[in-house]
Parts: sequence; C-alpha cells; structure tokens
Amino acid sequence: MHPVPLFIKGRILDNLEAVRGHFLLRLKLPPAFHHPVPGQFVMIRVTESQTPLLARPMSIYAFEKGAEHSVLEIFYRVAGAGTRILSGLKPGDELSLLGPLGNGFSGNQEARRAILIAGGIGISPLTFLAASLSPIREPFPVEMTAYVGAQRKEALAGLDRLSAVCPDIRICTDDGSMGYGGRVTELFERELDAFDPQGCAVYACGPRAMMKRLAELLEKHPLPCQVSVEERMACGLGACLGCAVAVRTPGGDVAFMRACKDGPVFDIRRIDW
Amino acid sequence: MHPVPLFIKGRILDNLEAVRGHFLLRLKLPPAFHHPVPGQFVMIRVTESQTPLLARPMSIYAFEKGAEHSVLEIFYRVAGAGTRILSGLKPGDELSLLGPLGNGFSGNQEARRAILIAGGIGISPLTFLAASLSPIREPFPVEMTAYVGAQRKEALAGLDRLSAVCPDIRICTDDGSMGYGGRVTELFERELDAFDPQGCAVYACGPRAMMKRLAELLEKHPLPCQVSVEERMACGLGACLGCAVAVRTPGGDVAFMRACKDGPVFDIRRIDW
Amino acid sequence: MRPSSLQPSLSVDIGPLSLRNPVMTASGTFGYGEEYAPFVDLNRLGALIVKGLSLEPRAGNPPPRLAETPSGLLNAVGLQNIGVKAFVKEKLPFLKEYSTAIIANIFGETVDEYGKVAEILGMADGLSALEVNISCPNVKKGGIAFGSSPEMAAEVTKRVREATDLPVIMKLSPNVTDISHIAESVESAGADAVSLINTLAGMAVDVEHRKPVLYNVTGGLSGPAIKPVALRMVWQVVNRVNIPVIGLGGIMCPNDALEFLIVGARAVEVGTASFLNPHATMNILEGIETYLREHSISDIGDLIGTLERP
Amino acid sequence: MRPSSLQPSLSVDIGPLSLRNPVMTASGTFGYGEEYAPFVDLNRLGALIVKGLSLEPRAGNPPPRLAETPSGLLNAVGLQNIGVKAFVKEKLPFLKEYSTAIIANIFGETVDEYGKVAEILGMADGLSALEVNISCPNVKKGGIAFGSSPEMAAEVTKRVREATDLPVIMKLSPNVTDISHIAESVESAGADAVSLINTLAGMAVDVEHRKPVLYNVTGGLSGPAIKPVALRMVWQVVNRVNIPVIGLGGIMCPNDALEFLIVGARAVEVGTASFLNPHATMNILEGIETYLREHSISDIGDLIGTLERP
Ligand SMILES: Cc1cc2nc3c(=O)[nH]c(=O)nc-3n(C[C@H](O)[C@H](O)[C@H](O)COP(=O)(O)OP(=O)(O)OC[C@H]3O[C@@H](n4cnc5c(N)ncnc54)[C@H](O)[C@@H]3O)c2cc1C
Ligand SMILES: Cc1cc2nc3c(=O)[nH]c(=O)nc-3n(C[C@H](O)[C@H](O)[C@H](O)COP(=O)(O)OP(=O)(O)OC[C@H]3O[C@@H](n4cnc5c(N)ncnc54)[C@H](O)[C@@H]3O)c2cc1C
Ligand SMILES: Cc1cc2nc3c(=O)[nH]c(=O)nc-3n(C[C@H](O)[C@H](O)[C@H](O)COP(=O)(O)O)c2cc1C
Ligand SMILES: Cc1cc2nc3c(=O)[nH]c(=O)nc-3n(C[C@H](O)[C@H](O)[C@H](O)COP(=O)(O)O)c2cc1C
Ligand code: FES
Ligand code: FES
Repeated sequence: MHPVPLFIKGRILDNLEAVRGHFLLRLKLPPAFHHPVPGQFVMIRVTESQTPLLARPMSIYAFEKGAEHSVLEIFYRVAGAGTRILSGLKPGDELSLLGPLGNGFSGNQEARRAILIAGGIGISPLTFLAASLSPIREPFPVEMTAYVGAQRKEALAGLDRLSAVCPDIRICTDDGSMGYGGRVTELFERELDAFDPQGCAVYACGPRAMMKRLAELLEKHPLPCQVSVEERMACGLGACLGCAVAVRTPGGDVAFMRACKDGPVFDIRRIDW
Repeated sequence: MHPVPLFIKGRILDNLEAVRGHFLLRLKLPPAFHHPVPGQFVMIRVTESQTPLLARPMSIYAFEKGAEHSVLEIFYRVAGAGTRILSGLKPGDELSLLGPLGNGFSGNQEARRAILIAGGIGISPLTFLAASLSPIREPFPVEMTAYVGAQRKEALAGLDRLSAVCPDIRICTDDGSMGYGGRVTELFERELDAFDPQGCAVYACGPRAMMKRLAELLEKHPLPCQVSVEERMACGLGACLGCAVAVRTPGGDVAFMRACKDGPVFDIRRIDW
Repeated sequence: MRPSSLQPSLSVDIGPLSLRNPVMTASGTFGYGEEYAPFVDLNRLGALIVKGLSLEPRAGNPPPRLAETPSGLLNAVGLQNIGVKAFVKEKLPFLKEYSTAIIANIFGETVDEYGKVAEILGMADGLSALEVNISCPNVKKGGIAFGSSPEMAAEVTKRVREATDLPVIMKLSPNVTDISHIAESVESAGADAVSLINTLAGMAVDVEHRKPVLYNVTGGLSGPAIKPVALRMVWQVVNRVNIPVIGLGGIMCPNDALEFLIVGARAVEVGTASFLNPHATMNILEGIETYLREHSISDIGDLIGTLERP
Repeated sequence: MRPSSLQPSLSVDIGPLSLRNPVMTASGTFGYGEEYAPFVDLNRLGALIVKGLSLEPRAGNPPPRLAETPSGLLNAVGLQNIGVKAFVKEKLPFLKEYSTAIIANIFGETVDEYGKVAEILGMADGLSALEVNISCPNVKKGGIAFGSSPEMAAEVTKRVREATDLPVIMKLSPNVTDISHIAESVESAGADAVSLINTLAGMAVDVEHRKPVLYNVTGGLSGPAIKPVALRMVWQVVNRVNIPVIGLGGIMCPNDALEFLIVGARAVEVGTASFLNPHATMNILEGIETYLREHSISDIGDLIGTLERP
C-alpha cells in the first residue's frame, strides 16, 4: 500500500470546468510516478510562490500509466484561495506534486457487491475505485451500486464518469431537484436491509456529517464499510501530525491517527465520530 | 505638479523583453488617468495576491493620452521577485496602479541645451523628458546631449527610443565594449567645461554611485542639475515616510525628505550624498 | 443566511468616544490624513489616527527605512515627525474640517515628555482622543520600551491621564511575554481603552553585501504576517480587561477585520493595507457591512466578542 | 565574485558537537526521520532533530490542528508523541544506521520530568545531543512556559545538564520580552548551545462559523512570516552569549539560511519548508555551498557572524 512517493513536476494537459465550480485537471507525469491505488491522494502545490504556503491534498480521480509518461486526473471543487489559483492554471503550466500518498481502499476479495456512497466531491476517489473494480467483474462479477448526493441538481458533479463504470447510480438531492429528495444516507438507510452483509462492501467519501450519519446507521449492522476522510494537512507524509483523526482504541480511549499516513481510508467503525 | 493621482486598473497591451532582462510594458489606462510630467512615476502592483506585498515604483517612460483610453509605457529591468512576476504577465492581464506620483523634472525656460545623464535603467524617465523637450525645439531649439552608461554593451538598453528624440548620444561602457571605455561621469567630466552653464541644464538618473560622483563634479561648477533618485517605497503618497532622502538644510543639518512626494526629482545640490 | 436589506448599525463606543463605525486608520500609515484624501472620503472613516507626534520635531533614521519580507513590511522610520506644535498649526486645521473623530498618536522619550505632548494636544481644538504609543525606547531608564514593563506603562498612562481630559487609548507593544498583564496595568492606571498591536521587532539581511537591509539594523514588522499574533493577543487581552480593546495588525480585507471583531475588539485599525490599496479602509468598511447584512445582524454590537468554542 | 572550483568546508562545531554541515531538521517537522527518508539522503544532513519526546506517550490535541495564515502555518499538535521509551525501542534503531548526528528534542511538564527524559536518552545509544524545548507550559507553576522566565529556564537547564553527558541545546521561546536574557540564563546554567526560535503564539478565526480555526484556539506560528522576528532574536542573542547559537524560523531557501549564518548562527534548522518541499534541506545545503563557492569562501566559519553595519 505504500509505494515510495515522489516529489515531481507535472505538466497540465487540461484544466476545465466540468460543472459550475468543479474542475477536471489532467496532468502529464514522468513514468517514475507509481501506479496509485484508489483512495490514495497527492499533495499539489498550486503555485511555486509561497502563497498559499502549503500543498493541497487531492484524491486521485483516474490514472493511466504509460511508458513515456503517465496521466493523472484530479477532480476538484473550488473551495478557497488555493483551489481558486489551481483553477486558473492553463495547459502547459507546470506544478509540483507529491505522491501517491496514504492507504487506499482495500478490495474485499469475497465481496460480490460494492456499495459506493458519495457526497459532493467525495465522488472522486470512489469513481477511481469503481473504475478499478469494473474490469475485474469477469469471471466473478462485482455488482456496484452508487449513492450520489448533493445539495441540489446543479451541484451534482462527476456523474458521467461514474455512470460509465457503474450504471446503477441512485441520486439524492437535499432539495429534491433531482432523484430522491433528501440526504444520501436517508435513501441508503431505506434500502440498507436489501443488501446481503456477506457479499457486500461499502465505500464512502463525503462531508463529515454524511459519514458520521453513515457510521450511526451501520453501528448495529454487519455491513463492512471503509471511508476516506478529510483533514487539513501540511506534510502528507506522516511527519507533522497535523492531520489527526480521532479513533477508538481497543481499550475504549480515543487516540489520534494520521489521515495522511494511517488513512485517508479507515474502517468506519474505528473512527470516533 | 501634483495632479490628483488615481488608483486604477490597467490592461496590458504588451510586455516584451527589449534587451536581455529589460522589458517594455505597455498599459491601456482609462482616460481619467492624468497626463504625467516627465520624472513622475507610478506604483505598480505586480499581483493581486499579497506576494510581494507592496507595489513597485516605476518611472513613466512614455504616455499617450486618448479620448477613449490612454497608453502608459514602463521600461523596466528585472531586479528581483516583483519585477520577475511582472515580466511574466501577458497581454490582456490586468494590474492595479497608482499615479501619476511625485514631482517631475521642471523645465528650465531659459535653457537652450539639455544634458541627459543616464545610468542603466535611469534612461527611462530621461527618455520621457527628451521626448517632451523635443517637440518644443521650435522656435527656440533645445539642443540635447545624452550620456548613457552601462556595465557592458549587452546591458545597454533603450538606445533606439532615446536616439529617436535625441540624436546626440554618447555611450560609455565600464568594460569598453562600446563607446567610451569608462564611467559615464568620467566622460562627462572631460567634456563638462565645453558646456555653457548659462544656457544648459543637466538631468540625471542612475545608480546612486553615479549620481554621487556627478554631485562631486558639479560641486564647484555652476551647471544646474536635477536628479531623479530611487528609494524603497511603501505608499508612494508621502504618508509612510519610508522613502527618506537625506537633504542639507539651510542651517547645515541633515533632514529627510520623501522621495515619493518631495521628489523623486531633486536639485542635485540639495541632497546629502 | 439570506441577506437583509436593512442598513445595519455600525456605530461603536470606545469608552467615552463614539465612532460612526469601527474602521480607523493606524498611526504612521495614513500620514496626516491629507495624503489619502484623494482616495478616501475621510468623513466615512470611524476615526483617523495620525502619524505619531513628539514634543519636538524628529528627523528619523537614515535610509534604507523599509524592507519587504514574506507577507510583511519592516520599517525603521524612527518616528520622524514634525512635532506637536507644527501639527496643531499646520495639520490640524485641515483635519478639523471633517466630522470624523481625529485621534493624535503621541510618544515621548521620558514620562514627562508624554505628559507635555498630551497637555498641548488637550488644549488644541479638534481632537477626539489620544493614542499613546509606548513601544518606543525609554531613554532615561536604559532603552527598554515603556510598553515592556507594566510599571512603566502605568506611569505613562497616569501622566497622560492627568495631563488631559481627552480619552486616552494606550497602544501596546507585542514584544512582551504577557501583553494582558500590561493591559491590566494601564487599565488600573486610568486608560480608557487599549489598542494592539504595534509592530513586532524584526530584521532582514542583505546576503550579497552581508549587511542589514535597514540602516537601523532592526525594524518593526507589520502586515499580514503578524495577523495571527495580533489576533491571539487581542483575544488574551479582551479576556482580561474591561475597557474596550481596539485590534490591529495585518488587517487587509473585511474578513481580517471581522476576525478581530468576533474575538472581541470593539474597533479595528487598518495600517499597511492602505499602502498597497489606498481604498483599503473603505473596502473593509463596506465588507463588514455586507457581512452583517448577509448574516442578518442589525447591530455590529451583536457581532463583537461572539467567538464560540470549536 | 568568480566562482571557485574548490569544495568549501562546511563543517561546524556546536560546542562539543561536530557537524558535517550546518543544515539540521527542526523538531516536529521531520517526524522521526523515516518519513523523509524517501526524499533526503539522511546521511547528508548536518543533524537530524526528531519530534519532541516526553516521558509518557501523549495523545495531543483534537483536530483541527492546522491553519494556514499569510506566509505562515499555525499548528496545535499538542506535542503528540510516542513517549521516550517507545522512541528508543522503535525509532532509534532505524536512525542509528545513519552516520548523521541524531538529536532528540525533549520536553516535560515538570522540571523533574525533563530530567527523567534526559536520563533515559543519555543511556540510550545513538544520540549525539539533546535539544530541550522549554516553550511548553509549566503545569506546576500555573501554566507559564518554562521558557518565559529566566529562572525556570535555568532550572530546567541545570536538571538536564545533571542528568546526562550529552551536549545540551536549550530551545528558546520567542514569546518573551527579552530573549537574550533567557539565553544568558541558560548559558550560566550550563547549556552547551541555544537554538531559536520556536513558534510564535498565534490564532485564526473562522469568520463564517465564528469559531477559532484550531480546536485548541491558539497555536504556534511557523514559516516565512516569522523569519524577520527570528533573525532579530538570533542577532540579539549572539551579541549576548558566548555559547553557539542555532538559528531557525521561516528558513525556506538558501538565502534565508545565509541570513542566519551571517548574523551569527553557527547552524540552522529547517522546519515548515520540508512540508512544501520534501527536498528543502538538501536544496538549502546545496545553495549554501554554491554561495560559498561563488564568494570564494573556503570555510563556512569565515561567513558566520560577518554582518557589517550598513
Ligand atoms: C485526502 C484528501 C483528499 C481530498 N481530495 C479532494 C478531491 O479529490 N477534490 C477536492 O476538490 N477536494 C479534495 N480534498 C479537499 C481539498 O484538499 C480542500 O478543498 C482544499 O485543500 C482547499 O484548499 P483551498 O486553498 O482552496 O481552501 P482553503 O481556503 O484552504 O479552505 C477552504 C475550505 O476548505 C477546508 N479545507 C482546507 N483544507 C482542507 C483539507 N486539507 N481537507 C479538507 N478540507 C479542507 C477549510 O476548512 C475551508 O472550509 C481532499 C482532502 C483530503 C484531506
Ligand atoms: C521613483 C522610482 C522610479 C523607478 N523607476 C524604475 C524604472 O523605470 N524601471 C525600473 O526597472 N526600475 C525602476 N525603479 C526601481 C524599481 O522600483 C525596483 O527595481 C523594483 O522595485 C525592484 O522590485 P523587485 O521586487 O523586482 O526587487 P526586490 O527583490 O524588491 O529588490 C531587488 C533589488 O532592488 C532594490 N530595490 C527594491 N525596491 C527598490 C526601490 N523602491 N527603489 C530602488 N531600488 C529598489 C533592492 O535594494 C534590491 O537590490 C524605480 C524606483 C523608484 C523609487
Ligand atoms: C511605516 C509605518 C509607520 C508607523 N508609525 C507609527 C507611529 O508613528 N506610531 C505608532 O503608534 N505606530 C506606528 N506604526 C505601527 C502601526 O500603526 C501599526 O500598529 C502596525 O503597522 C500594525 O498594523 P498593520 O499590520 O495593519 O500595519 C507604523 C507602522 C508603519 C508600517
Ligand atoms: C507541526 C509542527 C510541530 C512542531 N513540533 C515541535 C516539537 O515537538 N518540539 C519543538 O521544539 N518544536 C516543534 N515545532 C517548532 C519547530 O521545530 C520550529 O521551531 C518552528 O516551526 C519554526 O521553524 P520553521 O518556521 O522553519 O518551521 C513544531 C513545528 C511545527 C510546524
Ligand atoms: S499531513 Fe503531516 S502527518 Fe498528516
Ligand atoms: S513611499 Fe511612503 S512616504 Fe514615500
């Protein structure tokens, strides 16, 4: 899970607005960059100047390895100053990045069905996961169901890409402007009992509130579930201890693990929400 | 001399490298920008982000007033981080600037001959001055002689523009690779006595060492001389008192005046070099 | 968070001083007002604080006086000023024409000099308050800044307090171990308010010439770099004193000002920001208004000091 | 200024400690070394200082622990660490394989705890020195940091000095009125060297939610924003003590490191810079070498402390 990360330059192939405020960044990388596992991320420096100072963590959305060069895709939402600068970069521009980092999703060999639960930009690592589960459908087909939530129809992003690898998408919008009217966790709760805990694995990524609610739903339920969490990060390498995630220790205490090195993917039941 | 300055946006028309490390920036400004006097300057913000924090003072190289818009030209040398960022800006980019600022050269009504002494990028305000003296040659022709100095041939910049308005240019290079081999002040010293102090005015801009030497030369000489000085600036408006220039008071003491507001053009004999 | 169309009330009281809004100019960064009059309608400022004044004119330090650092500005102007008498004669008449509160920033080399400056200004017409800069070195007591010792800070406060009826704002130095202790001390000595922070002492080196960039070797650091330190100090002080606190240090945009207000500052001063954007004070004022409207806060008093625990 | 082809000598002595070059890693920013081993040949570092260690493991603060500020980083990790015993057992064996000086950064909640940690590490094999962090609050004496009082700083120094034969570097806090006074005090108490600065106490506010950004409310400010303050303090301290001074605070590039060396620091530590560029230490080392070569300085000792008056 920990191929040695590299700190390298990537050249922007394109950086286009997909849905309002959401951009697809395609980067050309030297072949030395290791093939990432879904759920892994990179730290991207949006500028060589020191404003902003730190690199920004971004999940890997897609990756294609080539002999001459590889192509890495990032799907991102403009959230603040750093992502705003990123969104202004043009094809041909170079940027520094560090990766691949962290522990990705661990495929469950036995699982016949993957349930993906995505809130907002959380769709990014789950799309990479779905794409990587998709080719191994044969001879033991992995069925996939994706629950995708957003506040309203206009904020739904990344559906095209996901639906290409996972045709069964169940959309939820808070305002009911598309699909189920309500939280993604509400719809999942309704349908939860239809899934066979034995052959299923849940993978989730989204806002903290969504994942917390999911943790509650699954508390008394045997479905296994991995979540990818977000925390502010400085180093991405496990050195600064800035990206603390509260987990329950076997003794019942709370301890802090590092989102960047011990995660960002955790068993949902380990986390102290 | 103090038309009310404006803080406005200009759009870059072009920003091209003229001679190695020296750029010509042409900016389109709204017509509200006042017609500057040669020797006046603007404070340019090279970025809307705060790195670098402060605006950079730049002399006005040329100005053309139009009804729809005006065109302002800046001739600059890449000296550090700020000018490096400036040199990366592209046509169409916008930047904020404040101006016109400061006291320019005051034309001497009686002077029949203007002697310009330029070191390095100091050629910029003197070219604007020469261009503005040039059309008023008739019916009382103002003769112009320019001494232009640089370390070596390759560092000479802005000769074309200057020679269009002042054909009598005497070039000096420290290494002798072009023109007179030696400092511009050395050549001027040799030729100094040929000028008639009555009808002449000297205008100088260049490195401090050059202007200091010039001040020494003129100490016991009646030629009038105005110099444009450089100091680090923060506000450009006379408010911060950061751009102190030591001047001699009538009482013989040293006092500090503001390069931005009381200058940048001073009588060379007032300054305490 | 639906925007309200009502005009929120922006007026704040700084002890005996009523301001139409909480946006003031920081001393030394707005000259004597006239320099910025082409850009800012001075009547729209909460208050205008002028460049620091001493009893006699001061020449200040030789150049270089400025150095830029990452997100910061070092200055070693050396408190150059025209002196309190020239101020009253030459600068105050222009300022008096405005309805804005005019605050004189003062300093002295001895406690007595502070008192004398305060007396002269107390008799001048047209001032609303004094802001007392105690970050300058005390020449008599061996060069420690008045603001580094609670006792000396209190002494200055008492002397100024006695010298004038004008509201007295003590401007605190951040170069201390415990700024809230100094704040308590000037509160007990009769200060009407405190303002903080002044600049952090800093330095820069020209590596090529192996010389300090500033002639004076060290200078005062201002600008965005110091904002986290300033906010922390304002938070410490509002938790310890009952007099109003004015916050400053690195305020560049409305959000920065809001941080200080939420932490508990009753007003803010805008300094270095005016250098890069002469409209900064007005942009900040308008941004505060917009925030209040968007958050349906009808009175700025309902925002001040509302910081919650995370 | 013609470049010399000679390889300049980079070795420096920090009291009893000889380093192959002056570039060290700052505690808490380089983990236990292993995290950066993929990027930095640890054998090329002047010294490697590990994350601060306490007697018992510490969980640290709840998140958020980080906030970015203009040219700065606020952290409130809360000194999370695995404890000195786990360090010796689990981390030191890896580090011992390198020829680089390994320095343990330590702290305690009481003077005695400092002593105990120093004793344990003094007996462990593979360490070259201790760096003693006195910026953490003294729980017994009411939460004032050990580093804010000359007496308390001296007490800690003495206790650690008695506990071990390892060279003792006292790491000073910048949140004080007179850092050179603290430096003199730890010098008299037997410190072999001082390092400065630790982080400046700071704060940031989330204006939308009106909450501190950090769970712990305040945090420590590091990065380029603090460099001018760090340089000024190093300059003050080198002018007052005879023991070697290690400089740090905002060093991002070779020029920054050179500023500290010229001012008089015998070595530098690189902190926050490694976060944005894991090769930062090596870039800085190479840049120092290039500078020496370009300026025909054959021994770095001829650069250190050569600041001239402007
Ligand atoms: C492992 C990981 C993977 C991520 N993957 C993606 C992705 O694929 N696409 C995407 O758009 N975003 C992703 N994020 C979130 C992304 O890192 C933040 O949106 C980004 O750092 C914000 O930077 P900014 O400068 O634009 O905003 P800032 O001004 O720094 O912050 C804006 C908002 O974002 C929050 N924020 C800041 N830093 C982080 C952070 N490190 N993690 C979470 N929230 C933060 C702040 O609290 C604030 O509310 C990921 C985060 C992590 C930790
Ligand atoms: C009134 C005035 C007019 C000027 N006109 C021109 C011009 O027409 N063309 C041009 O190329 N340059 C001009 N300059 C100089 C120009 O302002 C500086 O070169 C520029 O500010 C450097 O910025 P930087 O960020 O690139 O370099 P920095 O990294 O800030 O500094 C690089 C070098 O420039 C010096 N420097 C920094 N700021 C100033 C300053 N304000 N004045 C003088 N030197 C400074 C520094 O000491 C350093 O040696 C003028 C300066 C003044 C005061
Ligand atoms: C150039 C300059 C001159 C200053 N002069 C004074 C002064 O005369 N009196 C004073 O109390 N503070 C003075 N200050 C400090 C500012 O008022 C303010 O406290 C400091 O700059 C921090 O605020 P800022 O970061 O918004 O600039 C000066 C600051 C600068 C940058
Ligand atoms: C995330 C983080 C953790 C730190 N942990 C420690 C620590 O455990 N012990 C210590 O003495 N200093 C610690 N520091 C302070 C640094 O060692 C250093 O003094 C400070 O960051 C200034 O240097 P810089 O600006 O180069 O980062 C820490 C700093 C950061 C940013
Ligand atoms: S980001 Fe530094 S430890 Fe995780
Ligand atoms: S630059 Fe501010 S007074 Fe001249």
